[in-house]
Amino acid sequence: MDIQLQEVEYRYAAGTPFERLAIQDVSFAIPAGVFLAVVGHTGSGKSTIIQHLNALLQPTKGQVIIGDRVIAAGKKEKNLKSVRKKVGTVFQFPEHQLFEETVEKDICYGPVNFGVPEAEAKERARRLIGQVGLPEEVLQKSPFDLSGGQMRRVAIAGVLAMEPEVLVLDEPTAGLDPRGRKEIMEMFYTLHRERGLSTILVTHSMEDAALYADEMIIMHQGKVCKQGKPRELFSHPEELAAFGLSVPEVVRFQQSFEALSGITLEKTCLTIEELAEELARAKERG
Amino acid sequence: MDSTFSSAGAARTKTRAIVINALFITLTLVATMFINIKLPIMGNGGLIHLGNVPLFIAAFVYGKKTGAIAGAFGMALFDLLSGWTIWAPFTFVIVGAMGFTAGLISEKVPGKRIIVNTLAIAAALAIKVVGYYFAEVILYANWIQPFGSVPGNVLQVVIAGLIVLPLAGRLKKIAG
Amino acid sequence: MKESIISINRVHFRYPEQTEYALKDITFQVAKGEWLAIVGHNGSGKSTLAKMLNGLHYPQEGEVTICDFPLKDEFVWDIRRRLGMVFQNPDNQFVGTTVQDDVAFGLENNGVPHEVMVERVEKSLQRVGMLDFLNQEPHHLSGGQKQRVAIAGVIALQPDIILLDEATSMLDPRGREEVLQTVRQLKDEQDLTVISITHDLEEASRADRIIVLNKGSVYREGTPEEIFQMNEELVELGLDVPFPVKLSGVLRSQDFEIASNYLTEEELVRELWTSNFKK
Amino acid sequence: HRLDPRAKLLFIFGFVIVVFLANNALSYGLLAVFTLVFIYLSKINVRFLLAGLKPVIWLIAFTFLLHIFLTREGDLLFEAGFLKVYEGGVRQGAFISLRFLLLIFVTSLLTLTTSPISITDGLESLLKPFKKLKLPVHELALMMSISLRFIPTLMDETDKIMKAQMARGADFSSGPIKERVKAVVPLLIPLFVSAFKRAEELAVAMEARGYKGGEGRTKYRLLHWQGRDTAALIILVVLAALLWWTRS
Repeated sequence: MDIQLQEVEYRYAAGTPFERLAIQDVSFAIPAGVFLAVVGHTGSGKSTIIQHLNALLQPTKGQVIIGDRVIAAGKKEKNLKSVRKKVGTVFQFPEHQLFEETVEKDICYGPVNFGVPEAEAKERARRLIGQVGLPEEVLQKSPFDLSGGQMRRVAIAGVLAMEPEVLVLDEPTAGLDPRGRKEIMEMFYTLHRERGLSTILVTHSMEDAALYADEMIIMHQGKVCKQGKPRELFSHPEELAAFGLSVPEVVRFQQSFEALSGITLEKTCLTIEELAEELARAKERG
Repeated sequence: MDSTFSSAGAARTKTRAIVINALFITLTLVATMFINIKLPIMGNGGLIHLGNVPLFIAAFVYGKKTGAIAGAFGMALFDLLSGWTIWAPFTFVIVGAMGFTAGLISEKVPGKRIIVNTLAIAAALAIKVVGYYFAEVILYANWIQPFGSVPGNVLQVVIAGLIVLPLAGRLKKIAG
Repeated sequence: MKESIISINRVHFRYPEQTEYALKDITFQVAKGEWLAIVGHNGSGKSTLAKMLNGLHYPQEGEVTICDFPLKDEFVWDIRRRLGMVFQNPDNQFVGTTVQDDVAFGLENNGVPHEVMVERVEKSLQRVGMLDFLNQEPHHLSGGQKQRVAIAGVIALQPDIILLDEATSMLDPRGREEVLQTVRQLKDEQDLTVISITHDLEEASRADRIIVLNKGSVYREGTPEEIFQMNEELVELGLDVPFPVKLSGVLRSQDFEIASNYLTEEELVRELWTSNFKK
Repeated sequence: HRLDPRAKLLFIFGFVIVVFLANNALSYGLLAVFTLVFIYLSKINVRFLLAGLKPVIWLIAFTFLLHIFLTREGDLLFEAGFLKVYEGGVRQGAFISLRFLLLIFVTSLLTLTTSPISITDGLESLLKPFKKLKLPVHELALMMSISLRFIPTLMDETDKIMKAQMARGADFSSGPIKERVKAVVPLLIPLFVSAFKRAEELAVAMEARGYKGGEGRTKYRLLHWQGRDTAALIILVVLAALLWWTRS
């Protein structure tokens, strides 16, 4: 399913003295199956964009096309459930949305809301609990008896259980320790590759953007100010710096090396392995 | 050494009580202001606020004091902040009494929780209806007009009761 | 080693309802003016240790001494005066309705006279660079700004030790940098002892010394250089390895000559250039 | 209004009682003039004051009508079917509505010119004598100030949880009553759970910062009682005396 934003503007509390422009003139496309990273500082409008992707917010100008639905400014929208069924969103600190008596019930909440029969929902819960790295016994426990990291995984399973076609991730690893961070990101990446799930990752981590994304969007003060392949965007660190953003450590290292040696590597490297290979090639060339 | 019996431990219990009360005041206010249920009945949109929910939860989970404080301060604060200032003193007394009574009954009366809590909500309902009736008799200076707010008051408390009754036990467990 | 300000001796601790010890036989000292990082994955016991240093838990065995006060009920408030804590969630430690009220909170608690209080609130806010926000309400501040206010609240009490309990883990990179910058500056200006409990490598690599906790015990102790030599071992403990160390490993496997594990990018760039290319 | 919050509180409190003293045209007129003068002195934007009236304007109108039709005193003004309007009814209706209006004006003057936190400070200071009666004045004031501080935080949280559940298919605005009542559970439980957690963390943080109860605490915010505060109270006393004198 494709998603398209066309000249979207959103104002909070429009028409009141507290009105605040959050995003402006935002246009971009999310073709089915892409892994898109959205980066930018806190307050750059990233969270506002996320809420447009499943019609939690309706633009105050422009329109959002989600599959065959058009959510346009000024229109009265009804029956948004069909949209939200296809776009699953993992919000920041998703463990805050847990409420059921057991983990199983909580995972089933989303699918049942969207009309999936209970038996089928339970089946999904059983399958997913393993996928997010938890043992099956957890299903019968109260989510509030789990550790923070486990709760996060349960909440993620709750979104995956909706079997969305598009997965939106808002800082899904914030506050986790390095191992947890890596495991969760790898899991999302596997899902993306194996199921062709469109994935939109909102992140502060340039490392993650470099590692996983096919496409990248940079937000600044409510506008999309750059868009492209991570490799292209990271090749111009000075442009990123203008928005107060940095490049991944690998890229920074490559630059320092190029500056010191006067050697220019053939491409901007995004992983340590790439960099090592490129360096080896440069060394052979002498 | 067990910290539960130390003076630092006693201070901690007290601090915790203050903070819990404070947050329940806020919850009552926020629920009154922002959490509404639209009922598909009545001409005026039938918007029912859920301010009584935190109040009952406070009373059932933490007892009469927290119930009274959450109700009195939370709802009176709502009146102050949203233009019903002159109602605030009455609300303070009436809703405070509701929280206190609900908490008291829930604490003291033996028997099945769900029945005791239903009784507590019924008592609170009586206080609310009678209390606001007389408050408005003073404000409007007549005996007829105040009947107008009775259905709304009843509905609010009944709906809050329907929400809280099945949840009280679970929340008590989660709160530890 | 300089005079020690905290000493922890054979400490054991177990939560009431649990069978496993959260802390097992922990022993270490903290020197005055030192920056110590305590690292470990979630559940390694580092938060329990942080709470103990502030008298929120007492050890079941062993002794803890902080600023010459044994960790006992009668000295808890003296210890809290001298050891200030910054917690993980910026929102859940902001007590005041405005920035200045929040900084004053600790001073009020300690019965500081009004004139002194006004002066210290202003001075502390100035030192963390938040003086312009005096009357701001917390929900108008970023996470990093809230944490700087929390730090101001701590230093207003003129403590000897400041303890960061995962204080940067909920912040974005900019906020994290703001907070660490502020702490480093404060530490340089006066003889402050800093303990940071973290799983952020950036934060840990700025310390003078690192203690690695695992399953409630001290697993290793050393300078950042020494600790980060552990490389794969750290990954097994659920921690990360700094980028230059990771890169050195991969480069060596590609037959590059890298003499030792460098912690900074500049050192590694130079080494890579001089030993491999510049011939 | 740059009065001390304590003066404002006492003044408003006194005024509300005094309003009930009025019972004839002269005393009501006097009250109205006083109120207008206060509004003028407070330099408050009248538009705010009128905007605050919106929710209650129908109540006032209704009160007026009710009194007109219910009071059977004085001369009969006109009759339409079973409706009889008496002169006394119009007077009574006008008085009660005016009283209502004045009460609302004056009390909203307080909330418009004074922040909730100053009101809390003022109340704490005024209630200090009650400490001897074991009223936990300091604790109550601290509770109020913490709860005020958390209003925006919990509002934000409510919004976030609501959106997260909507993304999982929750529907807060359609279906039969039973469904709607059930729909708020996924909002309420997370909200309460997070409040429990916040309370725990906040209590720990407060203790770490040396909070051990009201004993031996100093105050950062000081209240200054000035000449004009005393003057305001004297005006109130004079007003009360005048009303007493003019009432019939």
